[in-house]
Formats: sequence, structure tokens, C-alpha cells
Amino acid sequence: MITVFIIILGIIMILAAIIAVMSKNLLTAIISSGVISLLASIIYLILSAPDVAMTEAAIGSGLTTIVFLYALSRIKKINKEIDDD
Amino acid sequence: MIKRLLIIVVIILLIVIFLPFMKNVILKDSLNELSSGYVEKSVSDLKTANIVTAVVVTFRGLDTLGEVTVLFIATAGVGLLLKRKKGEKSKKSDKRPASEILQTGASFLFPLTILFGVYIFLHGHLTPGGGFQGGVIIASAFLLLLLSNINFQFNHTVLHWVESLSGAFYVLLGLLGLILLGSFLNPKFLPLGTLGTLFSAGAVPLIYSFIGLKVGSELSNILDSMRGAEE
Amino acid sequence: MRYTLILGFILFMIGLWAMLTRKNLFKIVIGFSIIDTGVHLIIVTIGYLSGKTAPILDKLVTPANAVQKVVDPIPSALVLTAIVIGLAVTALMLSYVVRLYKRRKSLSIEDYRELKW
Amino acid sequence: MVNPIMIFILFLGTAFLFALFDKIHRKFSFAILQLVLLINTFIAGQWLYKFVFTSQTPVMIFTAGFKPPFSINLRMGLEEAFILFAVNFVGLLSALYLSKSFKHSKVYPLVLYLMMIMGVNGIVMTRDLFNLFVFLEISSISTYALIALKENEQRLASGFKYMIASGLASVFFLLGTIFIYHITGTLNIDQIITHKSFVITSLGFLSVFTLMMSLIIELKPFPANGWALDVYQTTTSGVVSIIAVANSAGVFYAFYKLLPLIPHNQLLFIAGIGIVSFLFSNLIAIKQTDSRRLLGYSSIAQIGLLITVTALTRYLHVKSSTSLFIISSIFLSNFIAKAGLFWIAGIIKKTHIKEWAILRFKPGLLIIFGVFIFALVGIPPFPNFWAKWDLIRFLALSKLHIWIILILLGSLLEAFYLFRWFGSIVRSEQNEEQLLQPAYKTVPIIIFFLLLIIISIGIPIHIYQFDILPLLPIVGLLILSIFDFLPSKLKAIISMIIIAGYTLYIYPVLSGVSLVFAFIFLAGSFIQLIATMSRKGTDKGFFPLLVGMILSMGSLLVARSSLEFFFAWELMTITAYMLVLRGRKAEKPALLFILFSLAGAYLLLSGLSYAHVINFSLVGLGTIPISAHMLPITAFILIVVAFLIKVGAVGFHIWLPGSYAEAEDDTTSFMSSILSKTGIFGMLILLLFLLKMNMHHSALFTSMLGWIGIFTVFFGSLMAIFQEDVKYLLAYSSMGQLGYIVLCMAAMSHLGWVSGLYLAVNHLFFKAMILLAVAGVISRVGTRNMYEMGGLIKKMPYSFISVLIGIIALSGVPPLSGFGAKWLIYTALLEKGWYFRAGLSFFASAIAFLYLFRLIHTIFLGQPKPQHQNVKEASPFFLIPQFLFIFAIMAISMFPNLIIKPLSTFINPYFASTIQWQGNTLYSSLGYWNGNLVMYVTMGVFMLLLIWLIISIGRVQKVKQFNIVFAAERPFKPTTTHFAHNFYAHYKRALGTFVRPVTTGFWNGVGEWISSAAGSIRQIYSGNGQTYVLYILLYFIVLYFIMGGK
Amino acid sequence: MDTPLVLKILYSLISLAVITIWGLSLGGIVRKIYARVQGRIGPPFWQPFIDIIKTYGKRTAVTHGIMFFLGPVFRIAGGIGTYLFIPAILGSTIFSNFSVSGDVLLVMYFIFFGQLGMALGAGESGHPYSAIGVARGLAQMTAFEVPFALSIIAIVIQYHTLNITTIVLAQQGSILNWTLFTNPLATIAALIALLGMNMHNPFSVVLAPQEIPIGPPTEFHGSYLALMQTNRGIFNAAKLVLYMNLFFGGATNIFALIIKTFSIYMISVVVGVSFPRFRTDQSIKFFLFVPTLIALLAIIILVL
Repeated sequence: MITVFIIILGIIMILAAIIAVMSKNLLTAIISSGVISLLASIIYLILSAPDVAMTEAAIGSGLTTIVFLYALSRIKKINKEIDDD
Repeated sequence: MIKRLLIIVVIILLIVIFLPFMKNVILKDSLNELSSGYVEKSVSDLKTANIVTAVVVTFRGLDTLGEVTVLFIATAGVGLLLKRKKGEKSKKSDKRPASEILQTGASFLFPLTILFGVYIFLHGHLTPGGGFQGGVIIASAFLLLLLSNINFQFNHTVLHWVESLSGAFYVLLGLLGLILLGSFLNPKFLPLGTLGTLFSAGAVPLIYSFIGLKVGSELSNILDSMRGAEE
Repeated sequence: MRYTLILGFILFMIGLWAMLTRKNLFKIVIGFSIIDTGVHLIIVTIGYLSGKTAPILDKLVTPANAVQKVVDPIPSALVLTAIVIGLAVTALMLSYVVRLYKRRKSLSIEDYRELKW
Repeated sequence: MVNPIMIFILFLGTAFLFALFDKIHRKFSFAILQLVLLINTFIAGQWLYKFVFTSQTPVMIFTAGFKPPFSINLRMGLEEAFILFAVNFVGLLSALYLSKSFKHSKVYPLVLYLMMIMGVNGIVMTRDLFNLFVFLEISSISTYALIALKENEQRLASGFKYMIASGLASVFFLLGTIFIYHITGTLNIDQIITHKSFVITSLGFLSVFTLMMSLIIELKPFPANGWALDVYQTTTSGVVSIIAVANSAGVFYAFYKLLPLIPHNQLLFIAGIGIVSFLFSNLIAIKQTDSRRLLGYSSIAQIGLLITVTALTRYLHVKSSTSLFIISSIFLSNFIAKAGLFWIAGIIKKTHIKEWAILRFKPGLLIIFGVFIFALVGIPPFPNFWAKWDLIRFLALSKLHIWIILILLGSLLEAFYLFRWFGSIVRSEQNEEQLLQPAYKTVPIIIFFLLLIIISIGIPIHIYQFDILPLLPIVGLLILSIFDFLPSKLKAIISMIIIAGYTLYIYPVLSGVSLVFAFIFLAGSFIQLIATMSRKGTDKGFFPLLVGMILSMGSLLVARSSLEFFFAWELMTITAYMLVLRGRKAEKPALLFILFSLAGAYLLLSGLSYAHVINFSLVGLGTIPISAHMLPITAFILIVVAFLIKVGAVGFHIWLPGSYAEAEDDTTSFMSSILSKTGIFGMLILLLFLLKMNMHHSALFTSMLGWIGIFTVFFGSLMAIFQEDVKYLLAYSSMGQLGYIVLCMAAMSHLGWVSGLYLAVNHLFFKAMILLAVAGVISRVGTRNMYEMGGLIKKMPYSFISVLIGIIALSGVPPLSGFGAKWLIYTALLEKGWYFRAGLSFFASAIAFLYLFRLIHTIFLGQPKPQHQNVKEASPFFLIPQFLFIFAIMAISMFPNLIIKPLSTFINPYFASTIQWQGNTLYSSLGYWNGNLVMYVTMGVFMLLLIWLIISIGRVQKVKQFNIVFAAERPFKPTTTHFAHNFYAHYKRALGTFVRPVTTGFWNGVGEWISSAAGSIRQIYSGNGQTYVLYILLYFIVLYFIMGGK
Repeated sequence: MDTPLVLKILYSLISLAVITIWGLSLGGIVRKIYARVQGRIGPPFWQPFIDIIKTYGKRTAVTHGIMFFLGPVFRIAGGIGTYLFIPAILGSTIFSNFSVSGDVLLVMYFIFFGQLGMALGAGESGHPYSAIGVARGLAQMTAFEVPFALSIIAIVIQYHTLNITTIVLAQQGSILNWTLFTNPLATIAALIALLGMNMHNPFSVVLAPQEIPIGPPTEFHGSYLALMQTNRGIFNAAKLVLYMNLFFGGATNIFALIIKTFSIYMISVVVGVSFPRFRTDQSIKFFLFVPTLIALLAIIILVL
């Protein structure tokens, strides 16, 4: 049962990874990579590592994604500045 | 195109090379000597219920100190790269302010989130989670503020003091272990208490708390820098 | 849990593929963080003992039977560190990307190769 | 003793509080930073002192109150203390260097800087695999960030490439670590090493391989290192010096720590990784024009060498103290020199290596630069030299021939580009530019310079137990450097005093043939030093080098071991190189000189290593009973080729003419008349060994040597006749004369050796005479082209006389001493049965006659040039030594027994004498010669006829220029009337085929081939970060399959 | 040395006088023969003596400098010295000269002495033709010295000595003991070299009367020239004596000497009249090819 669950999670993660890599839209890519981490933290829970799961959820999927988004927004801002000039 | 092909070949070969990692690993079903030793010692010698915490804070305390340092370095690095120098002008952001609801909700949630973070690292030795997780939650509280109020400025002085002092106290606790018990980061200079209670495990909760504060302030700082704040 | 082990390596390879083929700096960083996730998964799997529970003492896991009941705490401890380090590196990489973009207005790695030979 | 953990506490405590300190004042926080580094240096230094000078054993430091493997432990031993001291010290100095950048920067760089150094400290001390990973990350991440200090686009781009490459490497490390943990159940490095048998399983091998590859990639092996070069090229000086030395040191030590995990039979692959990196980086550097990238290549090469050496010494089970010495010496040379050079780069602020020419106007900095370069190349007494000596010795002992070749080849390539750089700076014609040398930047450089000097002097004294004798050349050099502010004349006198004193000092240990060479080296120099008094002003730098060179030659004589011999040999080479480089157009010739000399030195080194049982020196000859196996054939050939290069034997001669000719004029005379004999001296020692041990095939070898000698004579003489430049002519002439000496020595007979030594002494006299006379002439007429001179006999009669005597003596025309040489040579050759060689040498001596006539004719005879109307006789300082030599030649011409008798006695111990004296007549088994009587007869006839002519002629009128019979027309342009240019055109038509520059063409071809190889190989560094990642992976894969991964 | 020095000097003077007269006469005779071959009457054989006396009588007005002055002295000292170091007649005290000074190597190298002096003197005259002549002469000399030296080496191998007297002694007894017969190849090579040494056609480009008036001696006149003319006689004869000693069994009396030297000289003359002139590079190539090979062959045969 758990095995099947893990396999399904795994397939979703792989798909998310492929989307993250292939997607033309950076936002989609960033969100997808966040999803990977999120799903990974579920797997950690299954693997009896709640500490890791918490950390991965908080840092891997949470903070990292936010840092990505901030970076993206700054780049957009730079673009806007160019347009303004 | 040739390069693409080469890359495919490289990845296939890497998979071939890594096959033993996937195939030959014999997944064990019992603890090895070291980890069972950890389990026993953290129960008997440290009275720490969360064995991972015992490992992280005590046995491999130097790693954790290093880990905090890595975050610290990242803070400094991101600060070096992205923070504007004092007095450097930034273009007025013409972003629309966040909605009233969000602003109010954020200011309501902020202390609660902080509190939750503190709870997490205070109970690091008992339940899952600890300094890092708690720290991230504290940082997310700040994030909330940042998101809700674009012109929000961190009170840098407080942040600096918290960050500096929590780090320094962490080192100081380690030093106390060295002075009192002869080895760095030995948490046993405080009474060990009884297993499973808040005041147990010697200095472990204390250390983890400082770690939490440190991590929280560092991550907040990173976010602040990423946002492009002043130094 | 050999599946998670294999999953880890698959993520590793996908990340690697991104690092090698995507021209966009962001994608390279994403690739890197996918690799990281993969490796973390591998580490946790190594610590897992089938049918055992988290290394935290509670009502079920008593000091007496803890050794028989829990999974290996060491890989968990290592992964904690590794995750934080991964975040640090990612944040720094992204800072570089921002600065590079600020200067050259390009996100393509092919535009940054005047240093050579 | 301070607990080493305090290092971390100090670093972290300050770093965490740094933001607060900085709020007070930047000066305060910076002072704290300096203080922390200083204290840590002190702590490490204290431990180092304990380990070196007391019997302190390594200590383990436990953390967290548990014993390993439960807790992370640190180790403090000799190696750790050494590296920590170095790293913290360089951190301290580099911080000083960066003080201005730090002053105006944000607070972050200071923190990052501290953390970077701490990371290295952790890498070095920790004994836990995962902890090692953490510290590696600490130092790399702070490096990533620091690269952006004084941000510019290129720095950012290189930093990003660095991050993705290094990030990948750390992922590999993590993978390796976790699987090793999985297999062994521990993370403690010492425990893992004790369980290392797991490596034989495929999983175990893969884990260790992945782990080690991560470290190796961090060590920037060729070709997976493009990103590192970009970092070296762009990052600001103070930071890059830390990255290049401190970070590399840390990673290298991590590699060193984990190396025991590699199975013994795989060690050679690891060594191979290093050597490939060493060779190719040095190769590519040849094409590099960006100074920092060049230094980067050199750093990478040095690390490659370190990897090789570490793996090889481990492979060979070299005693740990010895291997430690070798590794640390190489490490230290690179550490100090590279940091120093990068610092200098920050002062110069120029990218192109040619633009460094502004150093020329900063003698102090230039000297330091030179010393750093010499240290890198491994010139004595710098640490690399000793390391190379020991290393090659071990490799030879273990018969790892190919490694010797590769290591020395790489070193030669490195020497090539470094010396090319040095030469181009010294000899550039760039104008002076303003160069800011703020104290905060120069002080670190000077401190490192002094440190290097102290270590370099310390090593021979403490480790090799050198007494003062072999170090005297350096002492002499230093003394003269102190007096360098004095005028030249005074310094010449001081030099003479020093040489005289030195001679007296070593005189008691001289005997036999060493007396002969002492006479040549020391007395010859003494007399020629008079000529150097003609130098004007203070002429800085000349005398120290000259004295260094002369005393090194003296050192050769009194060397007691192979090491002392080789030490003196290298010292002599480098001082001679610097002297040559002083010539105005000597950039290229000097480079050729040093290249060939170093190649020779390396051959000598490997030869001596193969013959490690013997003490290759005159003194060593008598110390132990000698048997045939002690001098293997390989050793013999290597050593003999080394000396053949020194004498400029045909095929290896292309360095010779240029460097003799383009050196300053009085230097040329030292080089040609004295320095060239060192090769002969070496060969003599070699032949003595050969003689003593009765080697198999020795007759064949000496016969070959004879042929080489005679062909050197032939081609040297032949090329001399076609030169328009007087110094080139004389240089080729020297080559020819040296060829004679080689020929004679090769004869391996009493007469042969007597004639060889006789010629050696004689050559000193006449070549010094001619060269000094020519130097005097050049100093007056300002040109070296003979066809631009002419008719100078009336202006410079004394110079003419000495040239006349010189050429008579050189050509071997009786009655002067040169004939004695010829007589001895032919008699020796005929006695030996070398008839064809005798015939060819007769031909060559006739050819010599041609160039000698050309020399005297085109300079002194014929039509004088109008621009030389007011030329005066050369300075008396040139003339005095010439006349001393004339006197000497006359004396031995009159009384050949003065010299032949002692020579014969010196040779007697080695060969049964085949000559005997009856009165003044010398009898050989074939013929006889009475020099005394020949002189009388000739002089008698000559004087009689002269008197007759004077009487019969009566009064004659001395006519003016152009008063000649010339088909009714008066030529009026001396330029066209003086038949001088292309004097032997017809000879060229007849024998020109022999002087086609085959050898030069060959060596040029080699050079071009190497250069184009470098040019095409470096194309792999495409500049694309992704490509670099791909290289890393390819490198990983290829190595995995090479190393036999299962 | 058995003979007292004074006596020795006296003997040498006698020997020298004889050889001078013979040498000069030989020159005259050859000119006569040349003329006859070309169908002229030609000068009498004593013409050289007349020439010398005449040139001595001329005023010597000019000098170009000290070396110019010393050049002829060097030249004739070279000639005389060469002769004096050769034992002219075997067993004769008078004609043994100063041969105790050295062996055949000394003689070979002493030949250079005169050449050098001449070259220097000519050089100082500043006349380009002199220099050109010297360049040619020296170049050619290096070439013919090779076969000459090789054939002497062959002789040394043959007789195991460098001592001329010993070499002559070894050839005594029968005409078949002469080197000419025991070692014909070496002799032929040496004789070809002699052609060059004598600077007769085809190797006369050094003096090339049409091109560069008379080459090296261009500027010499009066007493200088007289000295050189005298030398031409002595030096010529000295070389012939050397050849005689080395290849033709030497001489035990003065008549043998005269006959043998005359015959040797005739060989070169005969060749001289029948060949055109070589350019310098041609003669160099020639000497280094044909006679050198012959001499090498001689050595190889002996060694084997």
C-alpha cells in the first residue's frame, strides 16, 4: 500500500521535475520545483524522518521557492527599469 | 546537436556508473553499531527524547555550528551582492499596496507565528522539529509582514542584535562545555533532568533555541536582502 | 525502500540534465536544487529501516526498546545540515543571477563566456 | 598549549558579533579581524613549534563530551599545525593587503573573509567525513561570495561558473559520504580507513571514487577546471591569493587525509591525474598572455604536482618524514610564491604579461618577483629544489622512469613561461609609469619574501646538514648585494678580495685536477675581474651575481656529495642566466640559455638519482669502493648529455652563441673562457667514475663521445667563419674549442687528458684575452659587426697585439702555446687510433684559421672608417688582464714543461703515463716536441730577418689611408674598400650545406609544435559554464572506467 | 745534442743557403719549361736570382704600418722555419737542421706561420685585392690541408711514428720501400694536395693575375717583395723536401735530394700547364672530394 503511494508520489515528482526543467515559463518552473520538495517531505514522513520532513517542507519547498520568487521579481523589476529609461 | 548527444551519452553512462548505488545497496533492517550507540547514549547520557536532536545538537554539534555558519555566510553573501549600500537610492516602487485584509491579517498572525516558531525550537529535544524548523517559521512571520506591507522596513538594529547575540551565545554555550567539562559543545553542564520534560537534556534546548533565533534572524535577513533592502 | 533510492537518482539525473542543457540561468539553479532534493532523498532512504518508526521517544518508543524500534537518526541529522546548506547555495546563486542580469540584461549562460582559454 | 578548538571559537565568536563591532567603527572591527587571525596564527605556530622542536605527539580533540565515533573529533599534528600556520598567516597578511578594500566595503566581506579562513582551518583539523563536508562548504560558499568583492561583470560570471562546478562537486561528496556511511557504519575518517577493505566491492569502490573525485575536482584537475581559471583571472588580488593558496591548501589536505582510502594499486591513477594536470596546465600556460590566468595555470599545475607527489610517495611507501618533507616543500614554494605573485599582480594592475614591464623601474619589487619565480621553478636554495632532489631520487630508486620524465618535462615547461615572463620584464623597452605601492600592499609581499628566504636558508642547514662551504656562493652574493651601492671599481676590488679569500679557504682541500680547475675558475676570474672595473657608475646587480657565479663554480670543485655538486651547479646556472639577461638584447638568448641549462640540470638530476649510490664529486670519488653497477648506463648517458649541453656540444648548441654574444661584453669573456669549463669538469668526474668502475661498453660510449666532440669542433668552427658579428664568431669558436676538450677527454688516455686539461687552461688564456680585447674595441666603436670596423690597429695597438697573440695561440701556429695543444691532441688521437677524428680535427683547425684571420683582419686591418677617426685605445682595465694573459701564454710557450709536467702528474694516478721528458723535449710514443727550441729557432730567424729588413730598407715613408695601387683610380669610400662583409662567400658556396641551421630548425620545430599544441588544447576552455560542467562529468566517467570501476 | 750550438747554427746556415739556391733555380727551370711548352724561349733559369737582386735594388719607399712591415718577415721566417724543422738529408749532420725541435706535426703547423704573417701584412695594406686574395688563399688552404693531413695520418699509421727521420729510415733499402709504393693512395692524395699548396693551375685563383692583380702581395714592393721572392724559393723547396722525406724515401745525399725534389715538382708543373683555373669553391669541393676520399681509403686499408 505504502509502496504504491510512494510510486505515485514518485511519478508526480518526476513529472514536476520535468515540468520544472522544460517549462518555458519561469514561474511555472519555480512552482514545480517547490512541489517536488513538498512531495519529498511527504516521502520523508513515510520514511520515518519527521524532522527532515519538517525542514524540507519549511526550507526546501517554502523558503527556497520564496527566494526564487524574489529573485524573479527583482529581475522583472530590472526589466521595468529598463523600460522606464 | 553533437553536444546534446554527448550530454545524453554522459547521463546514460552516469546512470550505468551509479547502478551499484541503486542495485548493490543492501537495505538494512537493524541499526548499526554507531546509531544504536547514539540511541542508547541520547537516552541514558543526554536524556534527550528526540534522538535526531541529540545527534544534531550534541554528538554532531560541530556540524550544526558549521551549518549555522553556512547560513550566516549565505546571509553575508546575499547581503554583499544584493543589499544596497547605505544612502543608495532605489526607485520608488509603484506596486500597489496590499489589501487591507491582508495587512490586518498579517499583523494579527505575526506574533502567533513567532510564538509557534519559538515553541518548535523550545521543544526540539522532545518532538520533531527544532532550531532550524522553528527558525524558518520565525522567518516566515517576517515574510508575512514583508508581503503585506511593501514599504515595511525591518528594524535592522534589533535584527542585528538578535542575530549577533544568539550566535555568540551559541558559541559561548559551547565554550562553557569546554571550560566546565573539558570538551566543546558538551551540553551536560546543565542538569540533565528527566527524559521527556521541557527542562531536560542539559543545555540542549538552550542551544537549540539560540540556533532557532539565529537561523530565524539570518533567514529573515536573507529575505530582506533579496528584496533589495538597504544595508 | 529501493524505490525512493531510485527516485532520488532519477531526480538527480533530471537536475543534471537541466544543468547541462538549459541555457537560462534560473533553470540551471532549479536544476541544481532538484539535484539537491534527489540527494537528500537518497540520504534519508539510506537511514530508513523498514517497519521502524521515527527516532523520537514517546509512548510507543521507550528507552528500553528504542534501539529495536527506531530508524537510523544519523542520516536525518546529516540531511538537516545538507538542506540548509542547499538553501544557502541556492540563495547565493540566485543573488549572482540577479546581479548578472542587472549588468548584462541576459539570463542566457552563453552570453557569459568572454573569459576563456 | 592552547586548545585548537579555540581557533573556531575565536573565529565564530568574532564573526557572529562582527556586525556589532562594526557598528562602533570599521577600524575597530578590522583590528579585531586582524587580531583574530594573528592569535590563530600564533596558536598554530605554537603547535608547530612543539611538533618540530619537541617530541610532541599528535593530539586528538574531542567535542561534545563523547569519544569518536560518536562525536566529531579534531586532530592536531605536525601536518595540521603546519598548514594551519601557513593558512592563518597568509590570511593575516592578505587581510592587511585588502585593508583598503575592506575599509570602503560593506561589512559582509570582512565576515566572509574570516569564515573562508575558518573553513580551511576546519577542513584541515576535522576527522569526521561529514564535518569535512560542512567545512568544505563553509570555505567554498564564502569564496563564492567573496569573488564578487569589488563586483564587476567578469567576476560575477566567473563566480557563477565556479558555483555550479563546485556545487556539483559537493553533491558528489555528499553521495560518497552517505554510501560510505552505509557500508562502514561510521563517519569517522580514521575508522573508515581502518575498515578500508570495503573498497574492493563495487559499491565500496564507487563510493570512495565519488568521494575522492569530488575533492579532486575541487583541486581543479585538467581538463575539468575551466571555471577555476576564470576565477583566478578575475578575482581581486587579495582574495585570489587566498583562494589560490589557502583554499587549495585546505582541499589538498582533505585529499591527503582521505588518500589512504585509495587502494594501493589505484594510487598510480591518482598520480596520473596529477601529472596530467601538471603537464597540460604548464603546456597551455605557454600561450597565455593574461598575467593572472597565467598564474592560475601555474597554480593548477603545482597542485597537480602535489597530487602526483603525494600519491607516488604513498605508492612507494616512502618514509613518512621524507614524504612529508617533499610534499611540504613543494606546497610551501607554491604557497608563498603564488600568494606573493598574486599580491604583486594587485599592485601592477595590468593584465597583459608584457605590461608588467613597469616592474623594471621598481628594482625591489622586481627582485622579489624574480625570487618568487625562481622559487616556483625550483632554483636552489628554494624549497622546491630540495623537494625535487629527494623526489627524483626516490622515483629513480623505484625505477618509475616515466614519472621522472613527465615531472621534469612539466617543470621545464613551467620554467619556460615563467622565465620568459621574467626576461620580458627585465628587458622590455617600455617607459616608466607611475606605480602606486602603498605600504599595506607591499608589507605582506616583503614579509613573504623574507619568510621564503629564511626557509630556504634553513632547509639546507637543518635538514641536509650543510655546513658553510656549499653555502658560500650565496653568502658571497649577499655580501656584494649589501655593498651594491658602492661604485663599480670598489665592488670589483671587494669581489677580488672575496674570491681570493675563498680560494685560500678552499685551497687545502684542492689537489690534482681540482687544482687545475680551481686555477681556471678562480684565478681566471680573479684576473678578469680587473676588466670589470671599467664599468661606470654603480651598475647595480652585476657584481653580486658575478661573485655568486664564480663561487658556485668553486663550490663544484669542493663538493662532497652529489647534492652539493648539484646545488652548486644550479646556483651557477641561475646566476649565469641573470648575468646573460643583463645584455641589452639578451631576452631571447637568455631564455634559451636557461631552458637548455635547466634541461641539462634536470638530466643531471635524474642521472645522479639513478647513480644514487655514488657521491658524484671529486671528493666522493675516493670515499667508497666503487663497482660497476653503481653507475648504470642510463645514469651515465643522462649525466653525460647534461654536461654536453653545458659545453654546447653539437645538437645542443643553439643556446650557446646567442647567450654568449648577447651578454654584456665583459660577461661574455667570463662565460666563454671560464663558465663553459664547468661542463668539462663535470665530464671529467664522470669519466673518472667510469674509469674506476670498469663499466661494460665504456669504450663504445667514450668513442661516441669522441665523435660528438669532433663534430662539435667541426661545426663550431665552420659556423664561426660565416659570422658578421664578432661576438657570435667568438662564441662559435668557443664551442669548437670546447669540442676539442671533449674529444681529448673522451680519448681516455694519459695523453688525451693531459692535452684536454692543457687546452682548457690555454683556452682560458687566449679566449679571455681575445674577448677582453674585443670588449675593449666594442666599448670604443659601439658596434659588434666586424664589417663596420676596420683599420683599428693604429688606434688600438695594444688590443691588436693581444688579439694577435691570442689568435696565434688559438690557431696552434708554433711557436706559441697553442701548438702544444695541437701537438698533444694529435699525438693523443693517433696514439689512440682515432685517425678519422684526427683528420677531421685537422680540417677544423684549418677552418679555425679562417675565422681567426677574419677576426683580426676585419677589425684591425684594412681601411679604417671615418667615424672611428677619434677612437682611443681601450680602457687600461681591459688591457691589464689581457697583458697578464699574454705573459702567461708566453711563459708556457717558452717553457711548456711548466704546465705539462704538473698536469701529467695530476693524471698519473688515473692512467699510466706515455710521455717522458728529456731536457726540454717531450717524447710521446709517436713523436717529440721541444717547445723551448722551437721558440728560440723561430725567434732567432725572425729577429735576424727583421734586422736585415730594417737595415736593407732604410728610411720609409708612412703613407696615408688609400695610398694604394688601385688600377689608376683612388677608391674613396672605406665602406666599399674594406673587404669585410661576407668574407668567405666562396666558402659558403662550397660548404654552405653543412651550416644549414638543421639543429636550430629542429629545436624551432619542437618549439612550434609545443606552442601549437598548447594553442589547440586550450580551445577546450570555451568559456561556457555548462561545458565546464560537462567536462567534469566526462572526467568523472572516463576516470571511472580507467580506474577499472566494476 | 751532440753538436755545439754555434756549429749547429753554422750548419743550418749552410743548409739554408743550399736550399735557397736550389729552390730559386727550380723556379727558374720551371718557368723555362712553361715557356717551352707554350712555344716561347723563356727566361734563363737564373732569372729568379736576377729578379731578387733587382727588387732589392729598388727603393723601398712606402709602408702602411707595422704589420705591413712585419708581414714579409713573418712570411720568410715561416719558410725558413719550415725548412729548418725538416731533416733534409738522412744521416747528414749539416743537413739535419733543427729537426730535433719537433716532428712532422710541427712542420705541418709551421707552414701556417708564414701564411698568417703574409695575410696580416697584406691585410694592413688596406688593399681590397689583398684581402680578397687572402680570403681565397686561406679558404683553399683549408681544403688541401685535409687530404694532406689524412695522408700524413696514413703514414703515421704505417710507420707508427711522427718522427720524420724515422719515417725516412723506414723507407731505406729498396725503392720498393718508399711510401710511394708501399702506400700509393696516400701518396697520390698528398700529391694532389701539393698542387694546391703550390698554387699552380688549376688552383691559382688566389693570385689570379688578371682579376686581382697578384692577390695578397699586391701592395708589396722593393725589399718586401724581394724577401717574399726569396721565400718562394725556400718554401717551395722545403715542401718538396718534406714530400721527398715522407713519400719518396728521403735523400741520403745532396744529389738524391735535387733529383727527387725536381721530379716531385715536375709533377705539379705538368698538371698545372694542362688545366684551366678553378674557382675557389670549386677547388674546395674538389679537394674535399677526390683526394680526401683517396686518403681516407688509404687509412681504411691500413687500419684493416
